[in-house]
Amino acid sequence: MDYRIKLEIFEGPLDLLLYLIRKNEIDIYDIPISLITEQYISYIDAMKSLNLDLAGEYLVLAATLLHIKSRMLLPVHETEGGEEEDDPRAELVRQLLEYRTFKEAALEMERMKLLDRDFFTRKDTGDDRADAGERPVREIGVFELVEAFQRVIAGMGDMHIMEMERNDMSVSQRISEMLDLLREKKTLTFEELLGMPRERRQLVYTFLALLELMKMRVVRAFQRAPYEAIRVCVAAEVDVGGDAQE
Amino acid sequence: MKDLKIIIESLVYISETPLSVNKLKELLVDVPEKDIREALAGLADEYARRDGGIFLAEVAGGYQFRTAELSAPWILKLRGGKPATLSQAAMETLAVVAYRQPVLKLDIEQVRGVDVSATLRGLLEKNLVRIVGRKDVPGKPILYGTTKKFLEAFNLRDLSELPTLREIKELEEAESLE
Amino acid sequence: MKDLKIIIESLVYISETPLSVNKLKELLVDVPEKDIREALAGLADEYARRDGGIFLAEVAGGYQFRTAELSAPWILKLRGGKPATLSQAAMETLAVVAYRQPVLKLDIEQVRGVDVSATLRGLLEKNLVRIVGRKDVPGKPILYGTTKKFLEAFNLRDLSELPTLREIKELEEAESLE
Repeated sequence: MDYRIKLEIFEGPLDLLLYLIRKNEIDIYDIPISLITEQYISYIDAMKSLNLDLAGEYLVLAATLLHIKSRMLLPVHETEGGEEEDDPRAELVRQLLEYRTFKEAALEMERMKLLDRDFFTRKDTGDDRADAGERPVREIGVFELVEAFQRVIAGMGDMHIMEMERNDMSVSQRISEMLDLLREKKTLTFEELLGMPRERRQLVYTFLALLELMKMRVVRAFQRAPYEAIRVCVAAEVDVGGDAQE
Repeated sequence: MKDLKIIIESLVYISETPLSVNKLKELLVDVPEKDIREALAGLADEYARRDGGIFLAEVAGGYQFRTAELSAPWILKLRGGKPATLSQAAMETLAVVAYRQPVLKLDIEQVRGVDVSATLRGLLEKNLVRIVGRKDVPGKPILYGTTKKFLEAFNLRDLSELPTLREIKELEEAESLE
Repeated sequence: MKDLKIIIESLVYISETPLSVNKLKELLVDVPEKDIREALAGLADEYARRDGGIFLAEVAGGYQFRTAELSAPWILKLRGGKPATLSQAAMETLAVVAYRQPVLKLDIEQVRGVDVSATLRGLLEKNLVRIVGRKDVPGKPILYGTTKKFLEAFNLRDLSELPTLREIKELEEAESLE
C-alpha cells in the first residue's frame, strides 16, 4: 500500500530517481550508484507486483543504472594526458539536474496567478451575440485546422485516409507556388520551372506538381518547334478568377 | 465589510447577464439582503461620481456594467473591425481545401457529406480560399486552393508547415496510455 | 483630454482579449501614442490604488480587466465550474515549452524522461501551446511554443517575465564552459 500511494505521484523515472536521492539525502553530484540502483529496482518490482502499468521508460532507466554500476566497478584508467576518464554518472547527473530545473519551474508556475483559478476576465457578450462560438481567423491555430480535418475524415474508411496521406503536402505546395508564379509571369519555360528548386527532393516535387497540373489541364505545356524550349502557361480557357479574390 | 463590496463588484463584472440581488443572496449565503443592496448602491454611486468609461447600471432586474455613452462610436469601430470569424463548417471545409488542394467542390462535398456552396463562398469572400483553375473534364469544374492570406492567418510560412495527419495521430495514440 | 481616458477605459472593458496600444492607435486615429500610454498607465494606477473588485492589468502585449483574487471562490460558485488546473505532467511539459521554445517533442521527452504526446495534445487543445514551425533538419519535425493565451493565463506581460530560475542559470553557465 505504501508503494502505491507514492508511485502515483511520480511523473516518470527521473522523478522517481530524484525522490530516492532526496529521501536518502544524497549529494546529486556524487550518487552512490549501487544503493540507488538497488532501491530503484525494488520500486519497479513493487510496481510490477501491484500490476501497475509500467511505462517502458522506467525499465530503460533501470538498464542505464545497471550499466553505470558495472562501469563504476571497472578500474579507473588514466588517459594519456593524465586526465581522469569521464565519470560514468556524468550524463545521468546532467539529465537529473535538467529535469529538476524544469520540475521546479513547473512548481514555480503553479504558484503564479492563474486565469480561471485566481482571476477571471469577462467575455464580450455585447450586442453581437451572433458571433458566439466563432473565433477570429487570426487567433485560430494550425492545430484547430488539423482537428477540423480529422473530424471530417473520422467517418471515412481507411482506404480514403490512405489516399489522403499520399496526397503529399509538398506537391500541393509546389502546385500553389507554381500557379502563383505562372499568373505573374504568364509563361515560363520548363527549365525555368524545374530550375527553381534548390534541392533534389524539391525537383521531384516540382515535376510531380507539374504533371498533376497538366493532367488536370490547369496548365498547358507547348513547344513552337522541335528542340525549342518547352513553355508552360496557365491553360487559356481557364477563367482564372483569382484576381477578384486577391 | 469592505470585502463584500469587492466580491460583489467582481461578480457583477464577470456575470454574463445582469446580476440580480436574489442571485447574489444565493451566492453569499449568510449576507443580509440589506448589506448586498447597500454595497450595490455604493458601487453604482461611486462609478457615477467618478464619471469614467464604465458605469454600474441597474437593468432588467439586476446590475450590470455599462460603457459610457460617449464611447459608443469607438466601441462600434472596435467590434466592426473584428477579424473575420469562421464557423465549424467553414473550418472543416477550409481544412479539406488546405490538405487536398487543388480540389473540386464535388470532392469537398464527398468528404464532408454536405453541400458546401455557402461555406465555400464565405471562404472565397474572406480570401482564405481561391479559384486556382478548372479541371479539364466535361463541365470544366472549378478547382479550389488556399491563398497567401490563409498562410498569414494561420501563421504558416508555406503549406509544408501544415502538420501531417500522421504527426497528429502520434500525439493521439499515446493518450490511451496515460 | 479627459474623454480619451473614458473612451480607452470603455474599449478595454469591452474587448475580449488584452487590448494592445497598437490596436488603440488604430482605433483612435489622431491620438499620439504617448497620450494613449499615459491614459492606460493612469487607469491602471487608479484601479490599483482603489483596490476594489477589478484591476487593469498589462498582459500579453495589451491591457485587460481582471478580477480581484479574493473574489475567486465566489466567481467559481457563480460559474458553477471547477477552477482551471493543470496536472503536474502538463505543468512540467508547459514549463519546458515555455523556457525552451521553439522546442521539439523529442527535446521535451528527453528532459522529462517520459512520452509527452498526450500532455502536449492537451496543451494544444487548451491553446496554451501552439505549433510554431518546423525544424530544418531531416524529417522536418514540428516545433512547439507558447501562445498569447499562455501569457494571458499566467498573467505575464511577455516571456521575459517568466521567473528566472537559479538552476537554469547554472545550466547555461556550465554549458558555456564546455
